[in-house]
Amino acid sequence: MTALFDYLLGLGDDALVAAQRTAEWCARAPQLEEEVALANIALDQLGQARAFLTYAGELEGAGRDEDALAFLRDEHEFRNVQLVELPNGDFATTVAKTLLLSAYQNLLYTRLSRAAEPQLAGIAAKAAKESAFHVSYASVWTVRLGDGTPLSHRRMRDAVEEVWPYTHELFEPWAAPEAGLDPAALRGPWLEVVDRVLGEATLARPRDGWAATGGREGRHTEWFGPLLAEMQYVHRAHVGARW
Amino acid sequence: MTALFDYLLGLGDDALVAAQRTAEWCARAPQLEEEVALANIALDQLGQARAFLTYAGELEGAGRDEDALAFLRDEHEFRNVQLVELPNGDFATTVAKTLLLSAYQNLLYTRLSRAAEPQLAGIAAKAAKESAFHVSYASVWTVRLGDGTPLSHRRMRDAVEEVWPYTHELFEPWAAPEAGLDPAALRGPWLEVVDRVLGEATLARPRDGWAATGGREGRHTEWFGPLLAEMQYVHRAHVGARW
Amino acid sequence: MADLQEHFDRTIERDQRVEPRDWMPDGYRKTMIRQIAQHAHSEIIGMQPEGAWITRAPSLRRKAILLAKVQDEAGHGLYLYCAAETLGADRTELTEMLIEGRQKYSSIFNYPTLTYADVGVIGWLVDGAAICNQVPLCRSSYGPYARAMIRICKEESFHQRQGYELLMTMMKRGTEAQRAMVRDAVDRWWWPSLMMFGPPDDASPNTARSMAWKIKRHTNDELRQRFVDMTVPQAEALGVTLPDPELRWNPERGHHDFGAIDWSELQRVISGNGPCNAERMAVRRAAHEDGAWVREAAAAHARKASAVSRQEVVV
Amino acid sequence: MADLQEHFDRTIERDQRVEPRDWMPDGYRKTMIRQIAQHAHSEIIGMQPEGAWITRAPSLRRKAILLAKVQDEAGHGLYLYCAAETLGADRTELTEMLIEGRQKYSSIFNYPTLTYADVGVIGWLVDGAAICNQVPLCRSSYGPYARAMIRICKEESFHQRQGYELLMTMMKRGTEAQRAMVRDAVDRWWWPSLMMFGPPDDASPNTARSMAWKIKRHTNDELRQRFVDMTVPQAEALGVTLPDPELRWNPERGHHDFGAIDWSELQRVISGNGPCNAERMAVRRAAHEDGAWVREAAAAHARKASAVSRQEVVV
Repeated sequence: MTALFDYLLGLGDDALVAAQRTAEWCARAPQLEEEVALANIALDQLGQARAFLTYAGELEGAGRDEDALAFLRDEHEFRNVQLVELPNGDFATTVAKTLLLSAYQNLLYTRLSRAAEPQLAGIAAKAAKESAFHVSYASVWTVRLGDGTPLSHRRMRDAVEEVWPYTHELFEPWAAPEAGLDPAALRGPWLEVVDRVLGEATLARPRDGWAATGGREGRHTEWFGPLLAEMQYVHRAHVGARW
Repeated sequence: MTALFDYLLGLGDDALVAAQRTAEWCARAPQLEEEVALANIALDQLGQARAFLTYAGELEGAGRDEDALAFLRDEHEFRNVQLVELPNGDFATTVAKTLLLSAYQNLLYTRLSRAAEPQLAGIAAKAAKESAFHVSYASVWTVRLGDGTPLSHRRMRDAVEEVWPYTHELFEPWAAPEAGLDPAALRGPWLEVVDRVLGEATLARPRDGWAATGGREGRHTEWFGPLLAEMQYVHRAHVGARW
Repeated sequence: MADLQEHFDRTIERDQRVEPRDWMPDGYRKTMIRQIAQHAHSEIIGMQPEGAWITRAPSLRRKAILLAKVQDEAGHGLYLYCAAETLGADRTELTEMLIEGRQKYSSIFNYPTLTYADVGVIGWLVDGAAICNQVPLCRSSYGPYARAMIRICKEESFHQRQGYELLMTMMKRGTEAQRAMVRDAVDRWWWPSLMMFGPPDDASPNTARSMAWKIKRHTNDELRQRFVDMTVPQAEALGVTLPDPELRWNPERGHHDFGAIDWSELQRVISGNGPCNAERMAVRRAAHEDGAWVREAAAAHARKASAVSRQEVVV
Repeated sequence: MADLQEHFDRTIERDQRVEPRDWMPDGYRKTMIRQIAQHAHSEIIGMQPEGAWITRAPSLRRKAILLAKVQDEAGHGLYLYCAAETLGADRTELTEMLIEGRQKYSSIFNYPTLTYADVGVIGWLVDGAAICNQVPLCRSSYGPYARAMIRICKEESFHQRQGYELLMTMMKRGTEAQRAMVRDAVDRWWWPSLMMFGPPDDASPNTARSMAWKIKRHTNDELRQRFVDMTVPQAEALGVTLPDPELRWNPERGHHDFGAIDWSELQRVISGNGPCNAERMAVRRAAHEDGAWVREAAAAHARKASAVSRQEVVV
């Protein structure tokens, strides 16, 4: 049970922090269609986070609900990968982050939707559909920017380079027995998706080098503290209040 | 006593929030000399804040020290003017904020250093010397930028225009009897200082129009909430801890 | 020409809808474009004051509700720009008119949102006032606008209920600090909400023509009164006092009387001197400028793609 | 020429100082410039990891201490660039070398500072290691560098004591959460601190020449051992365990033995692949580029002012 609790936290925290970053685009997107689409992605991610965290809280049985888990844990208690903490940067960086994360999430959720654990499988089945849209949205934009103007090509290329070291952590050994999968097994299919999109975008896959690690054990980037401060401040300033 | 407590909070909060903004320049200043000078100004402002808030806490007699006052009050309990909340913007905006604030503070502190209340007078005497340096630093830069390149002239002009509506609040009726002064009386001498610097910087004094107000009653700008969240988060996350 | 004018007049008279392909007088077209564009701009600028609270929302449920609401506003902006395009306007040009300050947006968004209670009060009062303004526009004579308004009004009343529900939670199940936040927010938003209906009728030069063209169905003062009458009992249910000592039921009129509005304040804010005008415009301008390279890339890619598909047709 | 070389050699031999006006070999000049510039760059980049905590410091006293410390680092950078200028280097060029990645800074600053305990541990371990490195440099053969180091070392040991005092407060008077933060920070910083002394002597090609020139006074391994011996009892006093199971007192050597250092990690981080290399460079580059217009304005104003004063002299 502890392993499953921890695993649900990881899934929920990935989605929660990704939602927080995606939502930062509000009123800042390059055009209205992107305002709508990014809000949509953020809402999906937030919905996934709520489902995973609520389930984690029930499983724990200590009375922690989604809000207690989201707003009252300290930095080192979060189990998300560092990838989702990266600042949004320009639109290309956000597209790169979304592509590389959602291609992984889509494969993961699809596999988890066949897990023996029914509640986990149920949440994952819904999330799998949502993340398929995220992959498709980010793929379209990767291609548009990669195969757009010289400037957008350069920015898209730099963005993929910048985010790449943070993708290795997605495939580190980390899973509950109930999940019935080894994350490393997702890497091959993930590379297929990513290579296809990058190829169409006239971009090369970056070379593997330094790899970020530690998020699943609660070690995060320097960007994560300020993100949590912003996210948790109002909740913590009114302990015990209902909203 | 309550009037003096409130007054000390206003003085302390002006200095504290100004220090917080000035310190945001750390590792981002245009050259090393400015790193040193801005850190110096921030340190002075922080020192003033600590002196005023400590005294306010003693006067209140409810066991609140400088940290309780700085880190555990909510937004509407802060008594600073909105001027100090404005984002730093570019270097010109910071120079404009520093000039317009410190010219006021220097006059105010000089007057307060002659107040009958000895502790207030003592803090003010030290602060008056410090703020004289701030005025001189900001004046030099206002002139350099105003009378520098066409680009810097435009930026310095825009900066003064942008900050100007937030200066009126400095001269609103607000003072404890112990202070023995009417802020409105500072406006004339303040304008003299400011006009001289703007003149030398080949800049016109902006026209008076809309005037920000409300800070002394706890009504702040949209920028203030995020500033407090950043400033207070770690302290609040560890209630009762010593550092 | 006389025929066309007569057909147009008859369409209006019979409460039928003018459609994009129909002839319409130049003044009608211009008035419609301006009104729709200003409405679209208001939706877009209106994302900012509330949107700033998404990352700080105090519960995940409230975060989701707010995010969905702000997304709806972007969607509304999108339909409305499309409706303006059916009249021959161009979205890029309209955006530039906004950014250069040549077209207005609702002045209400130049006030700051200071606490999470503001999110609730904006839903209750600002969306409430917007709905009063907009429900009659569902019968506007211009078809695409009227149809957009039907969808928008439906979503807006959903937002209004959610805002009111947040305030109810804060007032009835909240802490004293939360109640104080609600009262403070109501104090700050009440008068600006009343100003959302525009100047009083005797100072509103365009009202008569807009009503003749059935672009508008009620005068500013009629709508304002309706809003006050609707809101007073809601305030009572919430347990908040509206900040107007002259506000009271007048049994003779069958309406609430209320105090004099400070029209100079409205004028000042409209003319650019509100607390947040500069900030709102700066954020909008930065988003537009920062996004230029993305829009250009999309256009360049579309050209390449269509060149390829033309080539494929040729081959 | 032989005379000059002989004079230089004698100066070194007698432990006298080489001054800017003195003749010196090209290799000496280049080595000195590189070493001083890298030291200056390290001070400037080193402002970032700690500086990011100024706005979040958990007490006003700690905020003031940290602000003053980071200010000192800027000051150290300033003296050091000045010292490099006495050798004919140009500050602007050195800054560009840094920004373009052609000159290095201390790799230690490529590790993240994750909690406020890191501020204390950086003071204790990183400044502690820096002092071990730098105290002998106060006797460096190049005068301006040696004099800058005297002042810098004095300030650094003040910072080290403050860092240690913060950790003492957190360990001895703190909460369990604070103690956990300290332990975690020590675990993360210990090995990188040991790497601050550079590669082992048998892999440090420049050491011999630098020692001959009395630019350097001790080998990397000697200094590293001194640091370990100094730090172990401090860790005991704090009540933290250093993350090295092989660390123990060796009575025969009269020193502590310690485990093998992962030199491939150092190599990796030096070559640009540490957790924060890209971020540190991006912040430094942005500050430099964003400040260009300010520096240009100051130069333009200075030209105007000197033109005026020349004119006044003429008149």
